[in-house]
Amino acid sequence: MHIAEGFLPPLHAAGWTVVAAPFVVHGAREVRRVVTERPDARLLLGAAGAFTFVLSALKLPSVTGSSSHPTGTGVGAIVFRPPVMALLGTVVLLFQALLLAHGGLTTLGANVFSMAVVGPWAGYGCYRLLARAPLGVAVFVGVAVADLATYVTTSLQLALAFPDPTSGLLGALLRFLGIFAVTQVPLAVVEGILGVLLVRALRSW
Amino acid sequence: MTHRLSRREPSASVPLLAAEGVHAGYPGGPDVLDCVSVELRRGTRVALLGANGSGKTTLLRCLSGAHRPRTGDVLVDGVALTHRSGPLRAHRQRVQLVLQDPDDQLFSADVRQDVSFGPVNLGLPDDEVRERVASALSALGLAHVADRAVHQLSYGQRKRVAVAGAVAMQPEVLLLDEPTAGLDPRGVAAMLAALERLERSGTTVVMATHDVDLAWSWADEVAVVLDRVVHQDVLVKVLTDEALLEAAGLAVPWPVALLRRLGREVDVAFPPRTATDVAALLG
Amino acid sequence: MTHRLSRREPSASVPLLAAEGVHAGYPGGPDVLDCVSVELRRGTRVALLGANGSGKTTLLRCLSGAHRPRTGDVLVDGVALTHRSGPLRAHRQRVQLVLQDPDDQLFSADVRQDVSFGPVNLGLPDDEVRERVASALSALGLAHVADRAVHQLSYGQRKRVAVAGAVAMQPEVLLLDEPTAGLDPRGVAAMLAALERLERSGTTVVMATHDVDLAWSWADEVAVVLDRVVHQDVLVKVLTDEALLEAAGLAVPWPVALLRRLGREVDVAFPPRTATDVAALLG
Amino acid sequence: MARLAIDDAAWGNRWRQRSTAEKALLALGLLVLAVTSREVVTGAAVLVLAVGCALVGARVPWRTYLRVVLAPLSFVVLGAASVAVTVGARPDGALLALGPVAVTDGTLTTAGQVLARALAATSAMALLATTTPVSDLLTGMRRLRVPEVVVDVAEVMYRFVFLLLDTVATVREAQTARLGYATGPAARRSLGMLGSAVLRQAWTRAQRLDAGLAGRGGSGPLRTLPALRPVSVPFVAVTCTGLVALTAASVVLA
Repeated sequence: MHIAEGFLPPLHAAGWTVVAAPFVVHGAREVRRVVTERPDARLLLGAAGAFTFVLSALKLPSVTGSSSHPTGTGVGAIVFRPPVMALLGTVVLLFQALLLAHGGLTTLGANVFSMAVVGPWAGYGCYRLLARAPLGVAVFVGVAVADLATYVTTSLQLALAFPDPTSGLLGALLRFLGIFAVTQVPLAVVEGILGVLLVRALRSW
Repeated sequence: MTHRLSRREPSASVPLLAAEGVHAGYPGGPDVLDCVSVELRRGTRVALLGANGSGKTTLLRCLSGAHRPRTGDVLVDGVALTHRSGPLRAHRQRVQLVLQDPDDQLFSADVRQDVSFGPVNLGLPDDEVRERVASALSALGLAHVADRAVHQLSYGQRKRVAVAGAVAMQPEVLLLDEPTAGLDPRGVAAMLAALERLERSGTTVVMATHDVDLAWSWADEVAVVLDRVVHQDVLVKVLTDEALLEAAGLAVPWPVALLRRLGREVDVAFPPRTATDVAALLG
Repeated sequence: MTHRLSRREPSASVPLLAAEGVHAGYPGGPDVLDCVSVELRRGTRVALLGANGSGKTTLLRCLSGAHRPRTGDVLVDGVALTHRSGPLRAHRQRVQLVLQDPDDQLFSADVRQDVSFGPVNLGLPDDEVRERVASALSALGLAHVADRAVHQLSYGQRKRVAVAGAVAMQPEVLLLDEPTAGLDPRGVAAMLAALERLERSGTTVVMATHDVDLAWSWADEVAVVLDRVVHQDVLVKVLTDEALLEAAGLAVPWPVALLRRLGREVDVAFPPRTATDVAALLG
Repeated sequence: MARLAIDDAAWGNRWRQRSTAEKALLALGLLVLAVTSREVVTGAAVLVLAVGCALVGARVPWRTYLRVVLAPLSFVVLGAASVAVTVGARPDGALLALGPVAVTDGTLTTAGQVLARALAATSAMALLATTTPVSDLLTGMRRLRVPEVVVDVAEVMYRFVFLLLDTVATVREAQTARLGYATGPAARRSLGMLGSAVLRQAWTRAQRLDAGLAGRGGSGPLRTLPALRPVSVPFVAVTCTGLVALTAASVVLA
């Protein structure tokens, strides 16, 4: 779920950029470390980022809503780990804004925080916590949680920007959660299932 | 343009698969095909010739149901295909298209699993799936690699696995896009031998290629894609038309080029397809 | 085996690039090349022929310095290449390899930037880089697409961009792996025209292919890879040896096949390369 | 190969040969103005300028440009609709009320402002996206000292996106032909296989590219020389003047 260009007030846009920045810088450092160890990692990471972009551009059948694309970052976090995903996710979000007009430049910070930081970490955390569970369960929960965490974070970002005049922050949060639940909850389930099928197919290679 | 409407002979029989007045293109772009008609008859080997980017693949995709023409019809046994899920599903069981690059078409880890993809989706019982996979693999000369991983196979074998995946659907028409491109002579021979086995079991094979020598040695009829239209006729009529081939960016088959330079006519009924044929003619 | 040591003529001159007793393979695997020797002379067109998987590409990679032989030497002007960074760097300036699939060598979406990669790595000043990029693009007939994206180009154009990337290094030897595979006749003609321009400016061109007809019409010498060894000789000697070609999984060029069937010998000094040549011979 | 409409416009418009700095100054200047100004008039001015520059100046196909501006429509409309209502105890002076949901003057104004801001900002961003290829922007980032590794990875990503989109299209077509999307369960299974096939393809392509670059200087830093595009002084002067005038006007209006 991408916050559109110009949707957030300037202070919020700037604030989320500041919040997301350390994670992206950490990701960049991690990438630099990996590349120093393995020179061909430049190409492998580029391929991994392109994969995430392409995955997020897939149209899903049988999910409500016109903009039902997977976020791809849950699977990405499980396969490539969250710090790397923070950087790759940032570039993916930049490309989505420039090539597909999904999201935007001023809202890049907010989107990076929800989709490339919170989602991957939450999903990856659940996946690791379920290390003893069957792989399918761990992957499903990991990917679905990554999606749901992203959606909750985005709703929170919107609520902070547009608190309800009467019921305040909480009211606004519930309102945004409610409106976007229609597309985001089924999406999390479908992407979770796809994640399991993808990782299974991958293991059979 | 004179070629477009000429046909070998007025045939009473309805073609197995045909395109009629097809206009086709991609979103936001101009027409790639402009009122194209072709007829594919049961058991007739048709080679679809054209330069890269001429629209050969688009025509195959229209015929297979993968691409919906802007106007015009794709006809199976004379009945126009409607692009709704039921008829499309039925169409796909009768007409299968195999694209050029096998690596984008093989999406399973091992050969058997990939070939079984179609039959499983048809909802066939396990026994029949197994049987179809086994017979498709043996038709393509791949029985000995059935349990190998796809990436362990040679390029030529991977191309044949892609064909086997289509064959397992037991289609009546098999449309092949550049089936021999990138193959060395042994790979070409293995592919052509496999296609002949399929033809003997009743499949009609159509191939798109830009290799005129291959078309000359293989086809009964040729359809050339040029300037968004198609010129279809019997082999010799098309492949001796040097102006047409030149305009289409195609070469002239060497037997034709040689015989022309020697001032000899090419026999329409018995074209000299191989070096041995040509030698017999000249010797 | 008898061919291996035969040479056109005992030449006093030292070849520009050569492999001598090269054994090569991949980690954990057997030798792909087993005591292979080839000689590439300045200005001599050598076609390296072999079936897919025969080791052609490995040999090219050894010659280019990209792959290190297990034993044996790669010689430039008679001096053996040592696989240390300095000498390798110098070697790459003289010998460039272009792979079959352009997408294996193009990393940038910007045509101009991709072609500039080699010259920039050489540490040349910006002006000279720009000059080299422009001249490489124009030599390959790509000046008009310099500002397009790689993903907007046709396969044939991408193949020529990959060659331009090598040409911008201004090598003395250009090694091309299947430069015409997958191209239609127009694409082949554009590629061959570009290669001729490069030869006129002093580059020695070597190509690996499994297209014997192409080799027949183009090469001065042929080196066939068979059973991990290489048989090198002048064009006619190799390509009239049907037993060798058969064993190597290669076809016989059609002029050779035809003349043989007509009981005629092929002239070693003036091979009939085209349909016109053959017709002149027979007419 | 796969193409994207916005990307095609970026590579083929009349401003293609302008320096990235000029185009970024103009588009990002308009973007900042659009986001920071509270005045609807400023937003409208940004919209007109961005649309004019894109369609008249750079000759971007209007369909492509329109598609960019309207792409976020469903999110913007849903979001603004959500901002336009308040939930809870009925506020005073509600224009419209339905159970706990009400619309007030204030919420409506906020929603209107957000809509206007999003539209103006999107049009400014679209100006950059449709006139400047990603390759040029990455070159610009290199100049701005974004770490080399990051730009290298992004450059490879950009190239690979198109390769992989091709793979997706072909795999999907091959699967559809063999009835891979005929039923719900089959479709999910097919998508899973599609994803893994694309990942595998990405991996092998990267490895093959590594081998392919070995002879060109290796897959170390991917240093290249971009085209020389001098900054046009008149363009920058006009842009700066325009931006300053717009800023002044919106400050005065406020």
